[in-house]
Amino acid sequence: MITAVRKPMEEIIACVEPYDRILLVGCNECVSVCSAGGRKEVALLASALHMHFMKQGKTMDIREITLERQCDPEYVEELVTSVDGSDAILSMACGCGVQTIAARYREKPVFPAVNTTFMGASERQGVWSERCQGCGDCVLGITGGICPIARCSKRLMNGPCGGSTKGKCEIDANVDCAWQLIWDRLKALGLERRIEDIMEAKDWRTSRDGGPRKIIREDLAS
Amino acid sequence: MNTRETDKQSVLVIGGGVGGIRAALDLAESRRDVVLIDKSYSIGGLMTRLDRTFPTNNCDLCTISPHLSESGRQLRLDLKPMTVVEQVEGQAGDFRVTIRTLPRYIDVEKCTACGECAEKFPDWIRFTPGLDPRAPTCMRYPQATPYAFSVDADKVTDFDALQKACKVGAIITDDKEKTETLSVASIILSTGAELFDPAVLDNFGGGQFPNVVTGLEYERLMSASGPTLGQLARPSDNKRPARVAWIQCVGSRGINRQDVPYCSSVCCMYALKEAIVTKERFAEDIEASIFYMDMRTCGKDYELYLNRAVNEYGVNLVRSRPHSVVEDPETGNLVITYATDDDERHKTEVFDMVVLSTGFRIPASTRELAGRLGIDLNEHGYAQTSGFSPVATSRPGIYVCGVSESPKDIPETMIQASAAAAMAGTQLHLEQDTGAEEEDFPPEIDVSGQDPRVGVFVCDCGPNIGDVITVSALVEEVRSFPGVAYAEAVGYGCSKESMDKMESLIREHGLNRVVIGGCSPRTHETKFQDMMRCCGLNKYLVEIVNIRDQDTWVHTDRPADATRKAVKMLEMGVHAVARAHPLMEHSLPMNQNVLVVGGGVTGMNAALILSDQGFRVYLVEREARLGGIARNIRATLEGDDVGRYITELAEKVTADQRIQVLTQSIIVDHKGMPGRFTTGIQTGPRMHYMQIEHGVSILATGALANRPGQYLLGEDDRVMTQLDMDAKIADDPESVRSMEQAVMIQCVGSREPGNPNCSRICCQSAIKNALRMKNLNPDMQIYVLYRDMRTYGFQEDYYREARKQGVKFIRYEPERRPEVRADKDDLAVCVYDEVLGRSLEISADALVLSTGLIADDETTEDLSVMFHLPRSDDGYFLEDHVKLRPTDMSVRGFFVAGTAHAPKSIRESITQAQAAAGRAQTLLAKQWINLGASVAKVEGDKCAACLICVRVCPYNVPYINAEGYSEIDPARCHGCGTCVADCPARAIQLMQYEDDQILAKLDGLFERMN
Amino acid sequence: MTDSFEPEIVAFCCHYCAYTAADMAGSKRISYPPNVKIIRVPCTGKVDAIHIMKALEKGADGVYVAGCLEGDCHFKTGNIRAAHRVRRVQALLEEIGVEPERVEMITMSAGMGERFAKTARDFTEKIRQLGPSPVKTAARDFRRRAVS
Amino acid sequence: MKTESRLEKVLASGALAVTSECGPPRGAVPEKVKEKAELLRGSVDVINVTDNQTAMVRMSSWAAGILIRQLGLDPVLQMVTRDRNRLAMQADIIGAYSHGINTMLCLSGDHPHFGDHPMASNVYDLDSVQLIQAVVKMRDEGKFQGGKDIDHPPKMFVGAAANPFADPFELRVMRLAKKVKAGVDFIQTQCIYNLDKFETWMKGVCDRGLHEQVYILAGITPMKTAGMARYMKNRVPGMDVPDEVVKRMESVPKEQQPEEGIKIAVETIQRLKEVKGVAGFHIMAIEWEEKVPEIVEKAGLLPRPEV
Repeated sequence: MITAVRKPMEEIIACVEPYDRILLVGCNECVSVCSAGGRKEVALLASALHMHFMKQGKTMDIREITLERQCDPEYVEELVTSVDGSDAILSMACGCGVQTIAARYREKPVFPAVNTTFMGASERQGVWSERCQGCGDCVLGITGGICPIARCSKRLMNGPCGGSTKGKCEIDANVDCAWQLIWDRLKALGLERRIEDIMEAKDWRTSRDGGPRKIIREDLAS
Repeated sequence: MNTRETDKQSVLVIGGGVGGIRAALDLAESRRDVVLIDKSYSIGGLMTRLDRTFPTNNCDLCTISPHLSESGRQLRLDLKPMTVVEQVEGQAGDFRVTIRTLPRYIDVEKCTACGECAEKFPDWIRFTPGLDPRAPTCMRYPQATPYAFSVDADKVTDFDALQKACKVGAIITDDKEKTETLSVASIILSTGAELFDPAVLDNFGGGQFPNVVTGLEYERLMSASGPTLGQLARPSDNKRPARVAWIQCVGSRGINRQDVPYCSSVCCMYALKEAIVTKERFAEDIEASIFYMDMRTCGKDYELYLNRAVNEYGVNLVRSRPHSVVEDPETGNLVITYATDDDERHKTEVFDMVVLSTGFRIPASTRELAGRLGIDLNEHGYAQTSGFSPVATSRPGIYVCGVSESPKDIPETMIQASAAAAMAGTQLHLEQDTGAEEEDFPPEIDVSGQDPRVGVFVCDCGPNIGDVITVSALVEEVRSFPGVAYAEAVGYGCSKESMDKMESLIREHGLNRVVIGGCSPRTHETKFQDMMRCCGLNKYLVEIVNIRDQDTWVHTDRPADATRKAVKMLEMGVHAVARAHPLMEHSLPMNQNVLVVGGGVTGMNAALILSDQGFRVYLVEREARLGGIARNIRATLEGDDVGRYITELAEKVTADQRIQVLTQSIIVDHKGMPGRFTTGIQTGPRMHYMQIEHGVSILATGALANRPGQYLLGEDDRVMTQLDMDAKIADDPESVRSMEQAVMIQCVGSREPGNPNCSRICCQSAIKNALRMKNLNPDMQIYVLYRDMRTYGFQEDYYREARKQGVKFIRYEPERRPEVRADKDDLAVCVYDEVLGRSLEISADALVLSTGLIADDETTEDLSVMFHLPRSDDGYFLEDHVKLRPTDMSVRGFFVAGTAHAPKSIRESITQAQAAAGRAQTLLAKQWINLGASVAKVEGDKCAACLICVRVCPYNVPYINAEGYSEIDPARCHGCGTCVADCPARAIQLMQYEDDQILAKLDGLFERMN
Repeated sequence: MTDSFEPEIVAFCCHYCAYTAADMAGSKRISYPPNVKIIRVPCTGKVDAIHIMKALEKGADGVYVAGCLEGDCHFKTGNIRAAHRVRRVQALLEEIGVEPERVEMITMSAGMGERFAKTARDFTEKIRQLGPSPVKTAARDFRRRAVS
Repeated sequence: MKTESRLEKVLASGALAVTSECGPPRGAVPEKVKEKAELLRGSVDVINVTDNQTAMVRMSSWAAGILIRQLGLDPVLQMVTRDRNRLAMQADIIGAYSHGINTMLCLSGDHPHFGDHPMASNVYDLDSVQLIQAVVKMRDEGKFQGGKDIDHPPKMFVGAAANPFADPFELRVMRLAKKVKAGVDFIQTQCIYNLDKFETWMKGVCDRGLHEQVYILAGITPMKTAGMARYMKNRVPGMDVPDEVVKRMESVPKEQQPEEGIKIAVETIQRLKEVKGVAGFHIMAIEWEEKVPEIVEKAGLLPRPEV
């Protein structure tokens, strides 16, 4: 899941201030699940903006819509009638959703209301942690199901470093040392010797370093 | 099943304390008519006077209120306060009972509890009886049932004036004592007991020094609704005490003239509770000391409570029976003189307050009543029952529960009450649920698509509303609200006349929504909902606006403000009701079969009662034969023959046509919802798989005899458990007779890390075996090494007897456990005697270890996973509410009984088996289960399947269904709305409290204001 | 005009404790300011952050959520959830320059009629000191300007 | 001999090697580098030049290394993988080697979180093991990471760090083995205070015969004050300072604490000299370089061999 957190109100207010009619768009996918941009957050943000502008003596017209998924053009198409009556669009989706809207409605300014943070998993109610960096070449099969790229602060491929203390990372005692986890897991699997296999220097072309990536499934795309 | 004459017979419950209420409710819910009488003006008994209850330290009012208001509403329950039994004739199944009701001078039906009479004539009116030292008009608790006043005729000097003061005409000046004769199939005695008045003792200053109070008085001092409004202050100077002492066993476990010999069973826990709450709620630095003889915390998880009191709260325990309490007249402080085991010299200590932990006493009135009922009392004045029929009195058809039977705490009372209800119910034909009660109402009008036509009816409740605001002007203003089709003032809205008038107005004006401006929906919603149904309208289309309790009563001196507020409140109500829509109450057809898991004493008893009531029972037992752990027990402390009892019980069960016994069987899967469960079982030596369908389940899987590898158990033949000794005495008395010296060690494998709780049964087992060994060989020297002797209730008699016969009791501390040394010729136990202050070495022919019970962890774990039931930390099943629902489990339709719940004796297990059978009948008595309408509902297409509802639900109800969205089973939803408020997709609504209804209230409040 | 300012206050009260306590205050005739209007909910766990925000947006000067004492929630933990939500709304209000003190979580038991009344008094007094909600005043001033 | 490295020669001679380090200045002050290096002349064989130590910007290690080389002393180029990708690192290696730097130490480096540029991007294109592999490949195969041949490959004597005290301890020998497998020539360890634990580790190392495949230089850091001992014990990740050491520092008056610290360092060296597999000492006297000669002398490691 992609996780996000709402931007500070000050920043959001600065974006929408010049306008009178705002279309506030939520997304019912990842950002709903991480409670950053679903219907609930849309309503809360709308209410907060209303109040802020009422304080300024301004009546802000805010229309709330939450789409099933903001990163698909068909869903984004549903906004077509509402967009006309708005001066600007405020999106609570991740960056993918914001860009899909921006691409479709070129004549309207689009602002993000959340900061897209990471691809993560939920540890428990209200706690999400980074789990994947989308490197494009998954190594989880040899690291016991724990990703050193996403979860080691130094993304060491041959850890742990000398800062691993009592299972925690040297940068923060609340962060697990990924290599401790990998080691524990390999031990549990009876694969201790694997830790001595050198992971060769990674080819980062499959990652962001290779330029913006795209997947084309010929069978589906045609 | 016996066929019995069914001339509209009922069960008579005498005494309206928690036990009586529970028994009456159980009977009413299982479709038996019941008459609940109490000599007092309103029901509730002792519990409503407590501040908070252990072990949760919860506030009682919140937990008991549903019980009390429930009892006011039950159709089959006839509540008769101020009523006593005169005479009982006839026999079980056919008693004729004459009862006498004292005049109340107030018509309960008409009284609205407005308080007008009490306001004018405070001396003449009783709202609540009791020990409360405040004015008699005070409300002891807000949920008083019946919700009405009563008149103290002796004090009234002018009945006419009183009559004029009551605007509803509820005063009956010529009210007379009434006598009537009831046709009764069975009777439950639950009159409870009094608490000992320590004023008769001369050494503790009770009733003499102001700062010496009883435990109950102390509860009142702590209580938010007590005389000091929750400010703990000592009586002499209203200052908060800094040092408080409790003295245990005041008037109990004694041999002096004023003492009773038995143990009152509850005082240790309540003293601990009071000490904890004192520190927790008032000030951590208040010093709390408890002077005690034995700390008897042998209930479920009570030992943990004791540990918490000592370790977390720093409650100071002093093992000593103090000699005296003397007051320093200057300061009002109290000096306690006492001596301890390790130091016989008298010590003194000064306290600001002393609390006397007084126990139960049977009042003389109960002895009289017993005479009229024709039942035997034991030597202590409690109802005599037999070992294997714990709630049956000496007279067939008359049952007993609660403290009338023996001293006990609230959960045990609740268990026994349900048991008594079940047994009393067996005397009465179980009526088939024909749904007749439902059919009194006309068919519901379909209001969908209709624009709201709201009718507003405003009560004046006499002066209660009418004197503060001008109702007619209010109504005038309401008429202008959008959506209001009709508005009218209706005087006393809840009077019969007004209700009739409203009904016809609703019909006449084609109203499809109603707002009542009157009193609290907590007390009157049901009444007006019924009115709606009479009009053919869904009961959820009415909104009650609480103008009386929350406006005119509290703004009496500001009529203009009160009027403005009433307008706003009504406007909120009108807006909200306009958004209301008809709701369906969920109901399910009830499967009438019962699954009983576990074929021990508990399971067999539950199965037999339910089979006797006509239900099909599947009794699943893991072993090849029935009987469970009790097969290893030969006799009880009271001397009953357990072996014969089990054999007879098993024969009865096996012969019963309606009970299908499945031995060598285990449960392998389970699905369904309350009332419609399907459980998979593998049965027989070949593990044949079968599925059974059942409506309720009773878990009676028992516990295991503990055999920890301590003190050479299992290594040396001379070392054995109490169970082993029990068998040896019965099977090989000669070898026991030849013993010259025997040692018993208590708390082996209990009350220690790993198994911190008390096993409850070991002290009585030890006493039982010691007495039987003495019986075989009076010269035998028996030493019992113990930590606390926990012979609660009447077991104290046997403990005293054992001491009398020369059994020696030596206390040890867990830090200095006894040690055992053995060689071929000699077995010796070395123990440090805390009293003598030195070590003793005792050689023994037998070392008997009191090893108690441990949870059958594997079984309870498997079943808890399969049935989604919680367990306690030590592996016993966890009941739904440790205080008030000790037999019900958190999943509706599941009940727990016997040692699967907690360690307990055979007798206690039988009681809970009966209780479980009784509780099961409250569901089985109905063909349909009404699940209410206030449940959370998911809009699937909005759901993001985020799992938040799944995680926040306190009852683990929501789940993600096969279609990939959250689903909430209305049968299991409790209707709290937590998932609704946390849903990030706003995909869930709580029926009856939907978002647009709440927002509409805000609109109603603010719309015309801005 | 602040001299005669009478705040509008919404109290979301749970059925089992706070609402019962309010009735108790009534039975005991303990007076409290009429500014407080009660909305009954089954449990404070049902009180949505949006309800609180909307109350302020629509014109409330203060909102409090009143539930059972900690550990006494009839539905186990609803009051704790509510307390978390109240804190979250407070933070959001702070971000838009509305005093977070306008929103509060309060707990009491059913028998605490006295406490209910005292809470109503204290909260009303607090809001009176804070003055009218900035949301409301600006909107009203604006309307007035627009009219003139 | 794989290289021209002075360190390799000393180690090959069988003598106990002595290395020390010098942290470059936080400014364009080449004199500082030279001053510090001069303090060590004659007392040590080679001088490590740290690379943006503790994630703080300093003069680059290769530039400072060249300054030291110009004095006729032998620098060890420390290189962390935190700040540069493999393009930059290979370029720097060739550049340094062109100026006569023939010994280097491959490290991953402290996380930027600890330094004064926590906002900096955290590169880690390679980790330390992969850097060892890269340098060895440059030297032995004459190839860049991209596979192309190097015109005059740099012949670096390759070192790496080892921390015998970090968690999980059971992994510490294995991790050394991994570096050996990657082709490392010498190891400089984390500062040693817990001698028992170090010896346990060394035993594990010797049991696997790793001491025969790599030279292990035991890390020594003299403590100046009891406060420093406490700080290292409690605040520095991966540092193991036993209570006795802290107590010993605390037991002497403040003014005598530096002397006590040096005494401990000397005693440590003396004890470790006897430990199988220890091939020398790496003395890290942080901002206290002037004391290195004293320690080396008192530990009986003088004179340094001529090679």
